[in-house]
Parts: sequence; structure tokens; C-alpha cells
Amino acid sequence: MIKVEFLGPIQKPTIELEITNLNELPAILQADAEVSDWLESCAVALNDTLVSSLEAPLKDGDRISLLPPVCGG
Amino acid sequence: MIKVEFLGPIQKPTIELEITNLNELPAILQADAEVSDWLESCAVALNDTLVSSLEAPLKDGDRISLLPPVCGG
Amino acid sequence: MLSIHNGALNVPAILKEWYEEENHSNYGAYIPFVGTVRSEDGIDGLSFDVYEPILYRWFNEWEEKASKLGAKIKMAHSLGDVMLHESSYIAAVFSPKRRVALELIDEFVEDFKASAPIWKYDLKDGKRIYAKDRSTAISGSGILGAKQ
Amino acid sequence: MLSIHNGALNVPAILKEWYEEENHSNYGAYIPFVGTVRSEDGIDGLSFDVYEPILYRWFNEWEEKASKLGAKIKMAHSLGDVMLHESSYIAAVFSPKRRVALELIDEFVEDFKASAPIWKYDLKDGKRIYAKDRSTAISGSGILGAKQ
Repeated sequence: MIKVEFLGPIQKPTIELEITNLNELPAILQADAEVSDWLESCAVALNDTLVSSLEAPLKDGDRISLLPPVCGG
Repeated sequence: MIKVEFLGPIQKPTIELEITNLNELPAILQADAEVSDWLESCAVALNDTLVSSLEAPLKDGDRISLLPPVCGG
Repeated sequence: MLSIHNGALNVPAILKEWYEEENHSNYGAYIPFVGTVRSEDGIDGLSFDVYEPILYRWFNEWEEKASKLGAKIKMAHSLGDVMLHESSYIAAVFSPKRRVALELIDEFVEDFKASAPIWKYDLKDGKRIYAKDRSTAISGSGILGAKQ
Repeated sequence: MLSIHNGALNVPAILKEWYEEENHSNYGAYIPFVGTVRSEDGIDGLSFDVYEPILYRWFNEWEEKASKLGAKIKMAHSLGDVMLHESSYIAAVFSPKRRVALELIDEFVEDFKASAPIWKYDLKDGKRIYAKDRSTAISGSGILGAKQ
């Protein structure tokens, strides 16, 4: 089981998916009306490390985070 | 009477001169062994305003200051 | 050192604490940057979400970068609501020499604004509204949006 | 605001005072620069001479420059002896936005080092030795040295 969590202003609880590679995620999230508008502007972290590519095998317990545009300070 | 004061590390008390133009000052100070070594590195202020030229008529009571290299902070 | 505080920061106390912590570390320059909530657009204040795990990783990379320059970085940030004229952010650089400190505080604050996983909301008319227009997509964003 | 203090500065008190003075001025950024005496070359401390009339004129020009950018500058400096790990200098910029503050503190501190009429001495073995090698001739220096 892989957890996908939505940070900051994305109002959506964590979901759980049975996927084995990060590259399966776009199709699933693009079909989800609650998050599809956020995807163009979100960064992605796998187990709290930002990733620059979606080619990444996943293992049970992995955690994916979506980070929308930031503004600290 | 014109006063000439020596600031910071120049160990020389204020002197009084009877001169009528700032351009008379170099010859006088270059002949003074106590200050001649400082002249190349000093800035000059007339009545607390830095000057960039020595062509300046002087009047009784004017005050000239020599400012050696600075290091605040 | 990175610390997250509930609500507004006690700026004088933090500036004092950091100064005294490094008082004998032989740094010649200490430059804090303090961010305070300004009155504009009729807001009552700001509110912040922070994602700590990635914030700490980002901060640790900056600590290492500073360390290679012989410098040290500290940061404090608010979580939750911070009202008008209260402060939500302090970053500080300590270094032996001033040039390193002046350049590092600038780079650090700018990268903080572009990369730190913190989200800002306007507090206005009892609502908490995401400050979308002032927010910046983290470098590398958008990979989930591309059609496969 | 420019203040000259006998001996070392009380840094936490000054940072607090300045912060509280501008707390409701609607500045978003406050950047102090604190200069502290480092242990190097076996010195026991530093000592400073200040020529106040020209220092205040120089500072007033900077206040006007800052004001045109919507910013405010404050400065405190020591007169006389400041021992190791004590602080002799604080400069601070307040401005509505961070870019102005980050750029102004850098320019101000650099011009301070090059132009402010302050002279530094090393305190070493009971002597007060002019820090000639670290000093900078004020722009326009040397006009008295030229043969007429």
C-alpha cells in the first residue's frame, strides 16, 4: 500500500493506492476532479525527498506528497 | 584666523594659520614633518563638509579637518 | 537551528537568544532578517501551514552550505495565525567576515521564499484564504500534470 | 537614528528597542547587521575614535536615500574600547519589502566601511595601535599631497 498526501491548501485527505511505480500516479490524479487543477503547479516528494522524475519503483509503505506553490515568511 | 585640526590617529594638536585660500595649505603641511606622511591618504573637510578641490577662499573662523584612512565597524 | 513556533514570534527574545548563543563563537558579523505582517488589502493577519519533514531537510542543506563558508544559519518560523504587525519569520547568518554574511542572508532568504514548504493564507473577514497569487511553484513542479 | 555609545553596545537591548520603535510602521522587513570584535592577531580588543559632525552628515544623506525608497536606517556605534566578543556596530534597515532591505543593508554597510569618519585601533599588550592596514582612504583623499 502506497500513501498519497496532499499538503497545504489542497483540501483532500490522504489516499491509499496499490501502485508499483510513481509513473502510474499522473493518470490516477488527472482523473480526480478534486486535485487535477493542482497538478501543473505541484512538486512531488517520495518519502520526503523531492523527485524530478516519475520513473521510480515503489514499495509497500512508501509515502508520496504533493506540494503546491509555497510562500513562507 | 583659520584652524586646522588633525583627526583620528594623526597625533598633532590643532594649529592656527593666517591663510586666505585652501590652496595655500599643501605647501605649509608638506613642510611639516609631523604630518607630511599623512597627506597622500587624507581627505579634507572645510567646516565639516568634505571638499574635492583646494580652490576655496577662506574667511576668519573657518575650520579645516584632515581625515586619515577610516575603518569603522 | 530551525524552530517552528505556534503563532507570532517573540522577536526581541529570539534575537537575544541567538546573539548570546554565538557570543563566543568568534563570528564578526550577525545579520538577522525579520519578517513582519504588513497591513495591506484589508487583511487581519496571515496564517501558515508548515510541512516540517521537508523543511528540515531543506534547512539542513543550507546549514551544510553555510558551514563550508565558515558560517552558521538559524531560522524561526510561525505556524498558524499571525496578526498585523506581528512577526512570522526570522532568519539569521553568523560569519567571521561581513561579505559572506551579507551575501548568504540574501541567497538564503530568496531560496527560502522559493523553496521552503510553507503555505500562506490571508485572514480576512473571518476566512482563511490561500495566498495563491503570491505563491511560487517549487522548482521541478508540474511533473504530475503531463499526459503520459 | 544614529547613536554613539561609550564602550561596547548592548546588542539585545538595541535590537529590541529598534524593533519596538517600528513595530507599527508597517515595514515588512527589518534587517540589522551586528559587528562583533573577533579574536585574531592576539588582540585584546579594539578601540574607536569617531568624528561626529561629519558622521552625522554622512548618516543624514543615507537617511534621505533610504527615505526615497520608503525605507528607514538606524545605526549605533561604539566610542573608545570594545573588548573581544563584544559588539561595536549595529546598522539596520526597515522597509516595506524584502528586496529593498536586502540591497540597502549591503550598500549601507559597505559605504559605512569606506566613508564613515571612524578610526580603529588594536588593543594589544597595553598599547593602542592604529589599524592602518585595514583602513580605507576616504574617496577624494590625497589632494593635500600633490605638489602645487
